[in-house]
Amino acid sequence: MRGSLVPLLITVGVFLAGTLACSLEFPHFASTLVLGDTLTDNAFLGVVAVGMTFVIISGGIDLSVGSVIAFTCVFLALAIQRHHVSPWLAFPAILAITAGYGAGMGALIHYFRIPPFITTLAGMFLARGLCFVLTTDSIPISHPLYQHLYLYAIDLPGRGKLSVIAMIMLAVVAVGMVIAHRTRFGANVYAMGGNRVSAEMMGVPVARTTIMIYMLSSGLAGLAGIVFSFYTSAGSSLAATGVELDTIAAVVIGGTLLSGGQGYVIGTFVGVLIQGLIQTYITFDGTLSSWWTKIAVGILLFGFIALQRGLAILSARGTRAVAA
Amino acid sequence: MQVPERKPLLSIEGLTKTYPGVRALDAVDLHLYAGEVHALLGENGAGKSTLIKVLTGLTGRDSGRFVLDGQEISPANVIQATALGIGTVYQEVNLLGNMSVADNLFLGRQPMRLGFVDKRRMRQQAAQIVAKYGLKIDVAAPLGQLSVAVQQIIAIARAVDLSARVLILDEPTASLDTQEVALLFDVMRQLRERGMAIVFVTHFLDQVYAISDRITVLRNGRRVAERLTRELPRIDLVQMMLGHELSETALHRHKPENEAGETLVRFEKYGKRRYMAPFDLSVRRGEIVGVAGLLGSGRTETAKLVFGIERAETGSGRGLVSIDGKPTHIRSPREAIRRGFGYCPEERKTEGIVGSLSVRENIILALQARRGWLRRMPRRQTDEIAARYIRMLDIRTPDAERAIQFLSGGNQQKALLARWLVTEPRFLILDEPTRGIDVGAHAEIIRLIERLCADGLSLLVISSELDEITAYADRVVILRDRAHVAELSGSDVTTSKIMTTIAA
Amino acid sequence: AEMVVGFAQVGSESGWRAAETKTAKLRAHQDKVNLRISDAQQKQENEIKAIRSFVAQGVDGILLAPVVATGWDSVLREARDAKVPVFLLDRQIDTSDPTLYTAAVTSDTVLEGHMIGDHLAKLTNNKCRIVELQGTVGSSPAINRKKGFEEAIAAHPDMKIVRSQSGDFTRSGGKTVMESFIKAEDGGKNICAVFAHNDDMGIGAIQAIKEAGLKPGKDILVVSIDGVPDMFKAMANGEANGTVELSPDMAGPALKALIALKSNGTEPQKWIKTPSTLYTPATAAAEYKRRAPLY
Amino acid sequence: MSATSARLTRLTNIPGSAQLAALAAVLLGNWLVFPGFFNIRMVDGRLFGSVIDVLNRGAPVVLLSLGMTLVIATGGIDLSVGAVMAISGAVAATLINAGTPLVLVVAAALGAGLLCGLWNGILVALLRIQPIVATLILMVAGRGIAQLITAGEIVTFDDRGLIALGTGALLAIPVPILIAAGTFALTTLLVRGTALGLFIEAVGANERASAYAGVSARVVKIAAYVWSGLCAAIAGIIAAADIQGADANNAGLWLELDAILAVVVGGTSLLGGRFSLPLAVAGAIIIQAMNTGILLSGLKPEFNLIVKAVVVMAVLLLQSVRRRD
Ligand SMILES: Nc1ncnc2c1ncn2[C@@H]1O[C@H](COP(=O)(O)OP(=O)(O)OP(=O)(O)O)[C@@H](O)[C@H]1O
Ligand SMILES: Nc1ncnc2c1ncn2[C@@H]1O[C@H](COP(=O)(O)OP(=O)(O)OP(=O)(O)O)[C@@H](O)[C@H]1O
Ligand SMILES: [Mg+2]
Ligand SMILES: [Mg+2]
Repeated sequence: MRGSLVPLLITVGVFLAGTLACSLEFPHFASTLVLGDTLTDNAFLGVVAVGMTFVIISGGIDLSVGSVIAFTCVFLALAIQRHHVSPWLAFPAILAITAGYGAGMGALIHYFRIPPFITTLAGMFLARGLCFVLTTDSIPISHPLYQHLYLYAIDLPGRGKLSVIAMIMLAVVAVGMVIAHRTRFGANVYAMGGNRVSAEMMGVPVARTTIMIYMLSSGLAGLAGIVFSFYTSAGSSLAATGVELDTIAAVVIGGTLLSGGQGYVIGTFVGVLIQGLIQTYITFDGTLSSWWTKIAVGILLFGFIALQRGLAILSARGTRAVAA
Repeated sequence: MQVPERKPLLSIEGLTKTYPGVRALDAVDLHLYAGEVHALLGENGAGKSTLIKVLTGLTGRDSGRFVLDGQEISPANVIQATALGIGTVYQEVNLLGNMSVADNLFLGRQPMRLGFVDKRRMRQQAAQIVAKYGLKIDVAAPLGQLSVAVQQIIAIARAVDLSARVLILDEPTASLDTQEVALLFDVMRQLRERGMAIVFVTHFLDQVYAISDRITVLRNGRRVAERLTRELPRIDLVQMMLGHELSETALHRHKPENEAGETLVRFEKYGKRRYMAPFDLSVRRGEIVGVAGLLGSGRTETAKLVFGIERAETGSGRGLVSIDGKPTHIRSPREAIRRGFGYCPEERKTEGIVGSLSVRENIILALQARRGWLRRMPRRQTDEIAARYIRMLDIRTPDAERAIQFLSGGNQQKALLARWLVTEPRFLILDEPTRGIDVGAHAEIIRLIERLCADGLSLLVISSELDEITAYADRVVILRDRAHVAELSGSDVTTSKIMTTIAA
Repeated sequence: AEMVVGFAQVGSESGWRAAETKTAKLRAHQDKVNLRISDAQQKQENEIKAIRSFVAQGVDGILLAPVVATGWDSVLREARDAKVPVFLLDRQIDTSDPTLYTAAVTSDTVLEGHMIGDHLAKLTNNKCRIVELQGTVGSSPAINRKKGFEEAIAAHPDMKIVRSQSGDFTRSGGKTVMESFIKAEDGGKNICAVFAHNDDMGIGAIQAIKEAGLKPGKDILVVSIDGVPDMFKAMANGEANGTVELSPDMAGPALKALIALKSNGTEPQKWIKTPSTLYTPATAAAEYKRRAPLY
Repeated sequence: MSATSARLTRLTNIPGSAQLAALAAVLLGNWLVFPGFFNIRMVDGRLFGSVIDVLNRGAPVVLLSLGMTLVIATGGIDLSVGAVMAISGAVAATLINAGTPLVLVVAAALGAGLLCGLWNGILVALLRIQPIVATLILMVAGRGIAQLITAGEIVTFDDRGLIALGTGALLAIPVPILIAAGTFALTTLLVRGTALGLFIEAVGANERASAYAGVSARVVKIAAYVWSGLCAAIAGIIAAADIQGADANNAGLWLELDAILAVVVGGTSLLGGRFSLPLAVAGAIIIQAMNTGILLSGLKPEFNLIVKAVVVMAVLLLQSVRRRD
């Protein structure tokens, strides 16, 4: 078996174990309702995490995604609600804007050699600041499209529903997998994460790829923003704070290495589900105070990661030892 | 071979390139002809790799021009160079360990189907290419799991596949053994027949005379001469490279009959499952033990076990070490170093140098680590040590504070050797110590090794150069398929005997 | 059987919020209600998830302290479809369909700002250069309290907000910003009063004023909103000049209404308004004693 | 190249010139938006003025950036420092209210920071969990632990000694400035007076090669995280003392980002390797000067983040252009 597939299998195993544990503890847990809800609730996270996966595989990081989501929501609310722009016009517009924003960050990263962490941190400040400048109000969106979106959900057996935004997320994951493993761009992303200098020597168009990676990430953050705006039917400049860290955690739990070069989009999807599972566990429990909630999130996060590391070490013993 | 004066395929004119503090290239001219192998020679730090990097657009230049087929070219990056038909293997293997062999071979030019990468076809084609070079490997496996030598071959395969008109090979044979070299030369000859111009950088003069048609010699960034190989005797070549004569004796030493001392270290049933079959090995004081074997036979593995990087399995009479007859254990490099061991790894870039630290810091690192973090060596002392070894090993660097990553490959290797020499080890393990080192320095290092052994240092030397091994080893351990299969000593230590034992 | 109620709480970002949670538990205990509290850590996503999971668990009612005013329509629709009554706590939501929730128990945050503005006008004879410590930019209490306060002083041409910055509702934020305001306004000489959007920032401001060698409550007046114990203490010491209490007991009325609805179908009032009361230094010491245990 | 421009190039090649230029530019900007920026006078036996505020308010970030520099130099990152500040503040506040002597209170708070650092170090160095996630765990849970200690309230105290650590003055200089300066000196001594600095740089630049040379990456990494935890604990005590209370929810909130920013502005690569403590301090002061400048400018708070983003990018672009010349 290929060595790098092991972390993925471990992640899936850890997720299944966690789900099983929850189902045993809570009677209502194992239902399509909870499944549908988990997919819907984490749809925006899933969308943005796919973009983040590419960034991290390339050896970078994107801290701006949360702010970009907020900016998207505020922009859509203003455009659709206040200025009566058709959503079908506003969506492509905001996707173009966010993608352009990412391209700008990518260009700064490549041409001025400013570390991605810092470039995107500034990007995070700027996007959030732009939200405030646009408006500090939170604006509901009452366009018919938003009102009736829930009608298009697909019924699952049982009480569950597969909502439109869950379908969007699943589609993004699928497309992300294809891009990662079946396109030249995908190969270039892995190459850059493996070793940027080598990749350049091997003829990877580093400038273009860098810009495209951050374009993809910001663009998907824009799409996640659209999803979030469907999810809440509103735009608020304080939305999605801290989402960048949730996203990074999901990607890393999904088996992607922050040092770059290794990872799977599908792993990220499982990572998102694990994040969702942790949250669902906590809401199902319902007895935790604010601080115990935080501690529990930390402990569960640690539990999943430690389990993963432990299994990885065990499986490494099984195969040929690769020098430390 | 008919080589009439004709128009060069690619000519480099007046190429100049300065780095802070160094003029790496100074008005260098070079002419490549179609259907020729052009050897680019010079000491460590002469500017060979720099010339290649500038030519392929990896770094900029101060002045000079390139003319390809009558057209002035100016590739700004590797992609453009490749588009012009120039394929390159750079000195340090620059492939992607995280990706599969097939990905590495086809990065940027994957076979496509319906707009998507056709992985099946890519693997098939990769398997064909790899088979051509005699490798039996899974092309879907990550490249990083393979040895440097295999990676080197993959890099060559990729460049050969890419280049249409010019192929540049910067020390491609450094980590290959005789068989692979022969294979590579076959490929180069085929390409030459097809009218390709090939640049070949090496420090092995035998190889220069075996394959090249024309020679350009660089010294200190200047071109000293461009000659047809058959018109340039070896002696003259060496003199051109070094700027002075090198006595023949320096190249071929007579091994003094070494008075074997007492056993210094002894390993018994030393091994690790799925890594290396248990072996017995003992080294006496002042003795040089050579390790020979084919690619992947487990030479590096032996070194890593002995140095404690990989932990040997112990228990029931297995995995015993004794030093000076006293049983002990070696579970980490730190323990090994504390017991007076040293190890110059084969993979210089990833396991040897600490790139962004200075030459001085790299030289004193192991000594300081052994002293511990509290007993810092005073700056003056480290300055002195660095200066002494830079002089002694003739490390070409503008100053000791230069980051080591900016040194030429051979000079990095010398600094690594210095790192261990300053610890005054009792037992030094050298994995391909002369890889990438020029003839002059090669002789220097061998002399140094001998002197150290005369003073009682024991050595375990891994080398693909059978000539080198036979030149100084008292004993040679032969490896095959990750097991020690034979040991030769005394008059048995000859190239032919080693070869037949390996092949047996 | 015991009634099960889910409470989607924002978090515990301030002392007031912690008190709200504490009183909710107290009231639930008194009313023999099994209260499940989900702490959203200030994230709307988490509150939405909590409501969904409450619905999935089939609770009898949901209390929601919305972190923002918008974005609840679809999840509340799901709750309504599942016939789970929802009570909003301490903040109204912005929706086109008021039938989505059963009732709202809130104070009037605009009114709070207005009241403290009027109070300050009275204290200063309608003449004052004011610096303002805003809450978190974009949060609705910050917006509404600012709005109410500005309405109140608009009537008085000599009352002006000369500087306004965000102190993020925190003590250290209030202190840092106030420190700079004092420097920027000629060592504090040009400042007549500071209006803080919450008491924590007000307390931070008091410290900054003291460190600048001025007397809070005299050289620079201090007014704020929330009514947390430390502010009563400060008023008792003469270091602050007024606060409008935002009652932390939001869950009590909501649970009462819910029980009435469940037991005999009494439709509750749509807006159960909790009182906003102005407190001044005169009664501060007594008030401090009275509410210390709640916090 | 003309003679003057050559001299200029030589000048700009001095390490730190970019940071000093940036600092000068930010200070100049502050002076432009607020002409009284450089005024200093005495109030209650203590220096008083905006410049002093910059240093005083900057002390926590300076402290965090000292530890963060070492962690980043090993190739890691420490997201938990803000939460560690909250924990140490909570420990200090609850203990002092329980009547514990000040020395023990400080020792306990520092001990808490040390334990946090040790935990991070173990996760990173022994369990080999990626630093961002490893410290993310404590970033999330740590604030919960702090709240657990304070029972979710702002624990106020009125012990004069503890308060003095945040607001007192010695020889007219505010105590936090002195503590930060002292910690800076101590850190410098720790890493440059011993070989630890070299080992940190070696491990950060090439962990494997350093290990083969006998440097114990584990010890070095754990030491860096422990030091980071300690520095964060000191910052936490100062922050609590400053507001005379432990605000578990907000103490040090998002300060880890400022600290990381300071280190990077100070020229240390996030990939590890070479580091500079003085320049990290300069970075922290640049950031604080910018924050103070925003407050003094009278700009609407809606614009704070935009100004911050623009200034940070400007500083880094300046550095980047320098580097490429
Ligand atoms: N990036 C760089 N920065 C500064 N100096 C450099 C850099 N790269 C190379 N040099 C210097 O340029 C000179 C030529 O180096 P180059 O690598 O071309 O030598 P080489 O002939 O390939 O030697 P070797 O046989 O050891 O590989 C050396 O003195 C080296 O120190
Ligand atoms: N010719 C080959 N075909 C297939 N795999 C190979 C070949 N040579 C080496 N390998 C693989 O490379 C890996 C590492 O080899 P290793 O470096 O240990 O060998 P070595 O004896 O030290 O030779 P070297 O001289 O290259 O250092 C092994 O996993 C081995 O399977
Ligand atoms: Mg070279
Ligand atoms: Mg080897």
